Amino acid sequence: MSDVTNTKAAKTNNIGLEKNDYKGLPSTLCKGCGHDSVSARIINVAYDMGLPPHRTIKISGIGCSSKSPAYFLGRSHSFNALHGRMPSVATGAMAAHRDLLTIGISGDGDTASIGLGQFKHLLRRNVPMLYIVENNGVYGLTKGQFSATADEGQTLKYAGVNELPPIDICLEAIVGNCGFVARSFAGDPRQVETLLKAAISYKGTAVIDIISPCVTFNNHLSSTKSYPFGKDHEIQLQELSYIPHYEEITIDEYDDGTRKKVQLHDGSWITLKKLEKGHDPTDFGQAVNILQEAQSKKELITGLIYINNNYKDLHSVLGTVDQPISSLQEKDLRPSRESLEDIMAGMR
Amino acid sequence: MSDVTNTKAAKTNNIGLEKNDYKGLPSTLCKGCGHDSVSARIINVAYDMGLPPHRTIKISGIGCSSKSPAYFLGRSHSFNALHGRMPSVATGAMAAHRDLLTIGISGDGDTASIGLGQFKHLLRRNVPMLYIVENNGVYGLTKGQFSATADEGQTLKYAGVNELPPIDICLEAIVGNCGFVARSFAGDPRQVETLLKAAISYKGTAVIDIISPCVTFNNHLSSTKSYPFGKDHEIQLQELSYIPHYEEITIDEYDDGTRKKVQLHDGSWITLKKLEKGHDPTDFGQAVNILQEAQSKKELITGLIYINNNYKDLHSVLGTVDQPISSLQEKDLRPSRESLEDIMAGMR
Amino acid sequence: MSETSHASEPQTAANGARQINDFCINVATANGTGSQTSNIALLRAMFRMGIPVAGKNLFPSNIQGLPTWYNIRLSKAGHIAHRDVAEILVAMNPKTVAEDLTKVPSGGVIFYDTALPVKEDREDVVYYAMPVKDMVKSMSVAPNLREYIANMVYVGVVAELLGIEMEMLRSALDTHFSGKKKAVDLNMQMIEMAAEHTRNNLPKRDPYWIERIEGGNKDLLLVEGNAAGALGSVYGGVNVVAWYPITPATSLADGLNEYLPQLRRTSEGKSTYAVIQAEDELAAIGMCVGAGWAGARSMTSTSGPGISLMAEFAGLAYQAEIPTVVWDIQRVGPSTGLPTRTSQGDLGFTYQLGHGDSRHIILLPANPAECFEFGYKALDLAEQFQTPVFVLSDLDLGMNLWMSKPFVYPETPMNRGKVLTAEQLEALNGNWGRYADVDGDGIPYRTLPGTNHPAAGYFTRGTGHNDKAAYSERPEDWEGNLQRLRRKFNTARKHVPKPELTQQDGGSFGLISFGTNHNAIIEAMEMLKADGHVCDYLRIRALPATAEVGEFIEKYDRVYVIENNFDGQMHGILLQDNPSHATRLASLSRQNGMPLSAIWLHEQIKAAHERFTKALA
Amino acid sequence: MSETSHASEPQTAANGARQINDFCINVATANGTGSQTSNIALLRAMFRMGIPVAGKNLFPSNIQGLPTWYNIRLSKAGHIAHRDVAEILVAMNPKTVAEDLTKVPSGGVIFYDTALPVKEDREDVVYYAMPVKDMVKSMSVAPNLREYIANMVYVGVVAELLGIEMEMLRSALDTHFSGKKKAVDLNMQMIEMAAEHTRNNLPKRDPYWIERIEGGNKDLLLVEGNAAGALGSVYGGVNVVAWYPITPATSLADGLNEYLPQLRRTSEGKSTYAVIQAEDELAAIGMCVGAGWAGARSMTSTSGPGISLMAEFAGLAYQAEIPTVVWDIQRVGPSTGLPTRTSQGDLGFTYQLGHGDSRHIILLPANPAECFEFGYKALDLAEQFQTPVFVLSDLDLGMNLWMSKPFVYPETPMNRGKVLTAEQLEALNGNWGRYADVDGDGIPYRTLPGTNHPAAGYFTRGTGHNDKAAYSERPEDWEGNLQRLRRKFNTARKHVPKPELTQQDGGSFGLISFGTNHNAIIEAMEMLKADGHVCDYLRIRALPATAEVGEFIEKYDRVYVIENNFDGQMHGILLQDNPSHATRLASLSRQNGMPLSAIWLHEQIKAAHERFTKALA
Ligand SMILES: Cc1ncc(C[n+]2csc(CCOP(=O)(O)OP(=O)(O)O)c2C)c(N)n1
Ligand SMILES: Cc1ncc(C[n+]2csc(CCOP(=O)(O)OP(=O)(O)O)c2C)c(N)n1
Ligand code: SF4
Ligand code: SF4
Ligand SMILES: [Mg+2]
Ligand SMILES: [Mg+2]
Repeated sequence: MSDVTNTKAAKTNNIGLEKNDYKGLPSTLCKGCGHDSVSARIINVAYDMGLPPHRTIKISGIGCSSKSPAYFLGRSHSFNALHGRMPSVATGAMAAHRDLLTIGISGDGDTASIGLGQFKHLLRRNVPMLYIVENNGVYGLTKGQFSATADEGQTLKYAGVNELPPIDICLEAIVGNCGFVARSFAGDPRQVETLLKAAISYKGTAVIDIISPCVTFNNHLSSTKSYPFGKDHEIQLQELSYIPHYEEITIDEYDDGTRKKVQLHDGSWITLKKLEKGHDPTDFGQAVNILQEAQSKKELITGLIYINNNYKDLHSVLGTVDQPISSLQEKDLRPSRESLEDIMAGMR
Repeated sequence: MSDVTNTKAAKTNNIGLEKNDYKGLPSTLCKGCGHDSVSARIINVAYDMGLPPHRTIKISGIGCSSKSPAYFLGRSHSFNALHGRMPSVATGAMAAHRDLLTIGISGDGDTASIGLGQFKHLLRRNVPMLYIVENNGVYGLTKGQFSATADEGQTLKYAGVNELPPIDICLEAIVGNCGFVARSFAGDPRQVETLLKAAISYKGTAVIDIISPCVTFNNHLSSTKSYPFGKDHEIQLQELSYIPHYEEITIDEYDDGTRKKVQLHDGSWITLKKLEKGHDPTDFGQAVNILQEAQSKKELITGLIYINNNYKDLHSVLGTVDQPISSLQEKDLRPSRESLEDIMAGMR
Repeated sequence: MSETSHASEPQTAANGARQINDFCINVATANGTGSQTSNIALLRAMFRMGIPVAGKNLFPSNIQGLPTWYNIRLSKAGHIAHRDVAEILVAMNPKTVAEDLTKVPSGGVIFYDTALPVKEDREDVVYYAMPVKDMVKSMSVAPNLREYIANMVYVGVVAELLGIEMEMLRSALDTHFSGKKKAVDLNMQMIEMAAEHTRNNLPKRDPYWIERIEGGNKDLLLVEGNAAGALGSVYGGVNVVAWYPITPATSLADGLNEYLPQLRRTSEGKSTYAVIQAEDELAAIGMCVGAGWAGARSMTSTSGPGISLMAEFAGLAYQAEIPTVVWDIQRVGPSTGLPTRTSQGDLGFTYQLGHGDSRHIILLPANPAECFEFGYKALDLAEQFQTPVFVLSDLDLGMNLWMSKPFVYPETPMNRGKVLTAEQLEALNGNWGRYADVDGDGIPYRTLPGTNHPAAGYFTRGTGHNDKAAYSERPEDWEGNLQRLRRKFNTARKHVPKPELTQQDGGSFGLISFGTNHNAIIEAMEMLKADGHVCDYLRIRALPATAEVGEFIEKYDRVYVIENNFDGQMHGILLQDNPSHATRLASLSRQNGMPLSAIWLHEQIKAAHERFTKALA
Repeated sequence: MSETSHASEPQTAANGARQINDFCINVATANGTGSQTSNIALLRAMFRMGIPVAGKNLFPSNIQGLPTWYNIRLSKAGHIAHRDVAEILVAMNPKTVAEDLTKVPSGGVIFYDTALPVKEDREDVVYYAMPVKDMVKSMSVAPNLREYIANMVYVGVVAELLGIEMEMLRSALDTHFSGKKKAVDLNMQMIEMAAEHTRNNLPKRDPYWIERIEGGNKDLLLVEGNAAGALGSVYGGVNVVAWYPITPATSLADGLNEYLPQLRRTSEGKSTYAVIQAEDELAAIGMCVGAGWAGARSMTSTSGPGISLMAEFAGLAYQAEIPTVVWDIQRVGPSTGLPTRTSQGDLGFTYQLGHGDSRHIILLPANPAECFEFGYKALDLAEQFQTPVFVLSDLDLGMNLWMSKPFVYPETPMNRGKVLTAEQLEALNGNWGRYADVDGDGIPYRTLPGTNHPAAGYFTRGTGHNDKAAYSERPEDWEGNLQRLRRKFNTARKHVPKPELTQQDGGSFGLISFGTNHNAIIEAMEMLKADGHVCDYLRIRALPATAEVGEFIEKYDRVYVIENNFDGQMHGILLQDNPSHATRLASLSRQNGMPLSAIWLHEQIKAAHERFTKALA
């Protein structure tokens, strides 16, 4: 079969593809959006691991995050489904075609608000796939309302103060019997890529909650920290008409067990804490407690928080044939004429 | 205002009502159904506490469990809503009328399958109400499919073996920031009534997960235990056409920290374990761990598992007036003519 | 069709003549008492005696203890429509007996349990008292089996007095209990004891008789629509099923769960299918859409509330052009409505399911053989047209046992639609547009995930797109796509199942209907003919309506559109299809949870048509 | 209406005459660059100069960087419909400039940023080059403000050359920035610098002029439909709002969040309302239904996908008779469709939202004043009829600034419907039936939770029920209830807002439409009249259609039903209402995401009507 031909011999990976073959369309997200960092990580990892594009599918919900599958792995089939419903579509696709590597991309609104039920039930079925939440605590695409993962007490420019407790996606995943639960920060390329590779190798649902700042709507009006735009001019746009361009935030390596404070575009800070070397990700209780503690300290634990290889995955529960169901043809799918006669005999 | 008049002076409670005033229509559930036990408990508690029927509302989803509000507190307003959607309806009703005591009745299918998202978001908003799940691990009304709380490995007559892990309603509630989480068994009148009274006094969402056996569909075909119907005759009805009548199961008191094995109608056993006296229900970590351990031992922890009085409830977040919003009339609801003129002036 | 038998009019015994194989039996019991086994045994025994029968179960939305009626119609003329009047009552339910008694027509027969408060005070009926309790007691059986076995008493009494063959009852029970001998024996013992008691104590005083018809019902099946639909889907190669329990659709999924393991496991015992019980209907259709997109033949089954919840996904599947099949076993709505009563009330809503301008292909089966047929055809059409296909059955068809023609093994190979393989892509040099109308029929080509060609991948979305599946907000692209989708829909007009025409000599007006109204209409046409009203009848089997429908309407000054819903939904659809013939179309619809009856139809059509002809004159 | 101005035909400057206040300006920028502030400042300044204006924002479904166009129409005749052709282009977006340039008609004007690749190679247009970057640089401003401020350059240049008053620009910015002086000054400084540069370097060479109209736009407002709808709801006493973000409905909720705290807090600062951002649309309408049941005036706002998700609750509210209000700010469907484009495509689906036989009251606003009016009327109607009421606005109306008549303070007291108090129950001795039709209008009485009377409580359900709200599966009860609901619907026919008639002398055929098509229709009628086609026009303001609609249809041989959707959904509804006049009704519908334009309508109606009259002859 023909492939993209190139005059200059570019660098290729173990299946003979170039990095370019894993890219997508140019992003239409805001400049500096964390989601674009995640796309870049996926491209790198897919290239490094030599994923065959035709064996990879991308499924997403609706939101800025859910748009991002358009910006990586352009050769792979992709399905931008409905808001909050990526899990069911992914489940159906996996049931139909067990050989595909499914990359699910969702947002915090998509997964923790409208999609919470489907998310939890996907985990319960342990559908083999990589489930990435590009978590920014807001609804980006609808312009800056709080999502269900927004911190209690957080202030947004248009939405005011959030008085509700956040839904912790990792905690929900662990309690929901997910066997691979990790958290990272979009601007930490090394950690994100490491986790992605581990997740892709996991047999079952692998959830990575990636903190992925929304540069446009995570502005703290009441913040005491410097306001990014025109503070000294006291200009406040009435509608969101002007969006400054930012650089993506990237952080340096930091050690296990240490904290790293990261300043976001609006001047506010978040604190990441990399899991201790000694953390035992196979310990359910420890994983839950560590998240709970971090939440009360307003820290974000990063790393592989929980792993469990004992959960049965969708395919073993279904007991399906080894080849993809969707590849079966009439001879396998339509029982014989005689079998119908037999069955009808019992109905007379 | 007139009241039911009686010739014989019957016993009345502190607001002058008889037990009868708290009853509902005769139940149309199967004889022996655990849900009827729960109704009886609610009637007792409402009578004992002297709840004014007109200040109490009942909201439910769809299912055998969700039908039960017809069988208690017949004088109170009741709303049998949609499958899985009791939480949103209750939230709206409470937003409208803050003075009402809301009793929400749901099933395990209703809450943990179709309704999981709404359930979790109701908890997040801490809508002040009593939320009872009459949990039988099956879909009763649709005749015996597994619900999401069914035990892994459980066998049902029509549905086969359940290969998926259960959703633990109490665990979900605790992780979901619910401040009152308890579990009991429908046939334990003392414990259920005690918990109901505590829950009614709680300011916020109080979840009680009541194990409430379905006498009709919790039949273990493959069970080694005696099969309730016609084992010696080897009769198996092809369709669910005959349903034997059972007595409701009631258990005796048992001590804190001890276990009690209860035989269900089909001969199978469940093990209840009452929380230790020393259990600290204010300890999040302990509450989670205790549930997790019990699950792995296939035990059901009963008692008040978690309590937290620090969560803000819906009304304080909303900052509404003290009287019920729904009682406000035109003078409070329609701003003045002048105010409209002012606003329009700004639009010219 | 017989012209002399007006089976819908109650038969009176006044003239003393024998009434053979042409009456109704109504069995009044309570839910959960096991009476279903008795009733179905009666029905099946009569069926095996060669008599045309129809059984209808009127059950409550409850598991145990509420009133249930089972209505058996015998019709030597072969009429199997619902009939409101039953000559014979078997009264077993104390809660309903008072009202049940009043419904027995003059000349009727009442079998009753002596435990019931029945005073034998009507002169115009025959009473048979059945001492159920005593008879049960006299059989040595475990106490917990007594109530269950009690229902066999009326089987024995009724069989003895009406003439149902014991051997046929045994064979019916044998089928029912899949050959489990002990169960069959136990029940037969009770039946025979009751028969014996009857022979000894209850002399026949009524004129109703059941007599074997040699060669009757030859080849016919006795089967539920849902089982037939499940089987048809299995032979249609369904391979991903996602569903959520709901009455009356659950038994379709049950059927799949029964037949798939039987018919579709490899020699190593692996499944060529996946069945997933979803957490709700939103997820069920989401899974079907995901599976259809990935190349599976997917389906779900549901009823009204599920259809409402599936609206958003239906729109996505329409817009992104993804095949899947949705069976709606209709029950009474709006809302939770009457979950155990029948309706055709989802038609209009489903036809345009989803916000915005969408239109769906709908198949409308009228009998089990057609459920089987549409089981595989729906899957073919879905893949052929890359769109969701809805099959609108109903509770009456889905959950009752019907006499049915044998199922016809699919005559044509599966139609997998326009799917490009890697080889084909290569031949095209990778130049293809996912939504391009290459063939002028509005149907584009698709590729499946897993296709090993660099140009195979495309981006599926519910948003606006151009021919190449690229996001587009351009007005031309949006409008062009809607127009192509309409072109595709009009192509479907030519490929969906054609209507079935019933023509009579000199038919002077028309009837249009669909689905289970069929039997009542056929019967009503006979009654109308007897009154001098000869009409023709077109049964629509699918939407969009094919050309034949418009042609039929054009032929008559007046066409009655008959439906089991309140709004006259098909009438509305036909109006939009045929505005220039609007004045010919009259709506005749009703919705009370019961199937339409021939008596009601006869009355209504007659009255309406007499008004119409009078107005013309 | 003026008869001489055909504002829809592009004005050419060929004759050298001054074109005053009668042309379009199209500003092409990218999303997120801040150009909205500039465009609205221009629009508002012209509005304050007394000139009839209309602004339309064509924005992408994206936050930053994609093409956006802002179209400003000036029309001395007061035409504010969308016009496809703009005489003046302000080109600021390098990505679209090539295509934008081709759309400028002969005689047009092109303002362009010199950073764009514009070759001044057309003879038939006037070019003005704007050295944006240089001008911005010459102003000492923080670098991060440069791009933002850049858009003020074209404001200054355009204002100077066309004659927009600086004082009006300042006042417009003052409004925009709520009086924040520093912001206003900064922007005005840039504008004035650009104006000065223009005076010095760019001599006027085009014929387009903007001139103050004294007394123009007196009393009129400049306001978005969504803000008006929010305000109307506030004055309608809405007290529970549950919503979920979705374009283009979000700004309605934003409006509520802005006005409620201002207008509806007690002196202690407590709220007489609750606004809840739900987790999705299913929950949003569930909360509204719960609140409506408990006696609140509840509402939600959404768009197509939300409507699909609300189907099941809509059916419940219909069947259980619970008041609530749903605003659907329509965008283009099916499916996610075009989230930032306008449509009237949800009409048919919403009218029968929910499985089974349901029918909903729908209000159809055409302008902001009507959004205000329907804001409170919807709440009244919902409580009066105890049913969900839908208000179908659209993106065009909801999200654009429109000139509007002032809002009329509600003339009548709130209608809280038939609610029984404890005292009234006492007077009735507690004898009441929740679903009994006491008054013959189909509207029953309800009680609210909290009513202190032993007979107040009742059981609300979506299942079948009798007059007393008791569960019932009886056919009579079900049918009777459907009939009463239909009676209620027909009562509503007399109480919903009546249509608005526009009649001309000698009108020989009819137009029927609704909503925002209004402006284009009015303009097209003028154009048609000039061609000798005089017609009358009825604008439907609500469904169910009132008697006036049928009467209007009866008057003409031909009535065109004009809609901004693909299927001709209103046409379908009118066919069902008026089958005997079906042949008079012709559908004229289109859906490409753009508002209908007068030019297109003129062409279509003219062609169709000429075909029709020819066929008649
Ligand atoms: C049913 C439905 N409701 C609402 C919307 C509107 N909507 C689009 S994206 C979005 C929120 C996205 O938030 P999130 O998932 O956090 O993604 P982000 O944009 O922040 O990456 C919403 C509410 C929709 N598309 N569909
Ligand atoms: C949208 C929708 N889907 C499906 C149903 C059918 N249904 C009715 S009750 C029920 C399950 C009830 O199970 P559960 O909540 O556990 O209650 P139980 O009967 O066991 O008490 C289902 C699926 C429905 N009413 N609505
Ligand atoms: S709005 Fe926020 S989430 Fe969306 S693209 Fe912009 S930065 Fe990213
Ligand atoms: S089916 Fe089960 S849950 Fe339902 S009423 Fe009977 S025993 Fe109770
Ligand atoms: Mg987000
Ligand atoms: Mg249950």
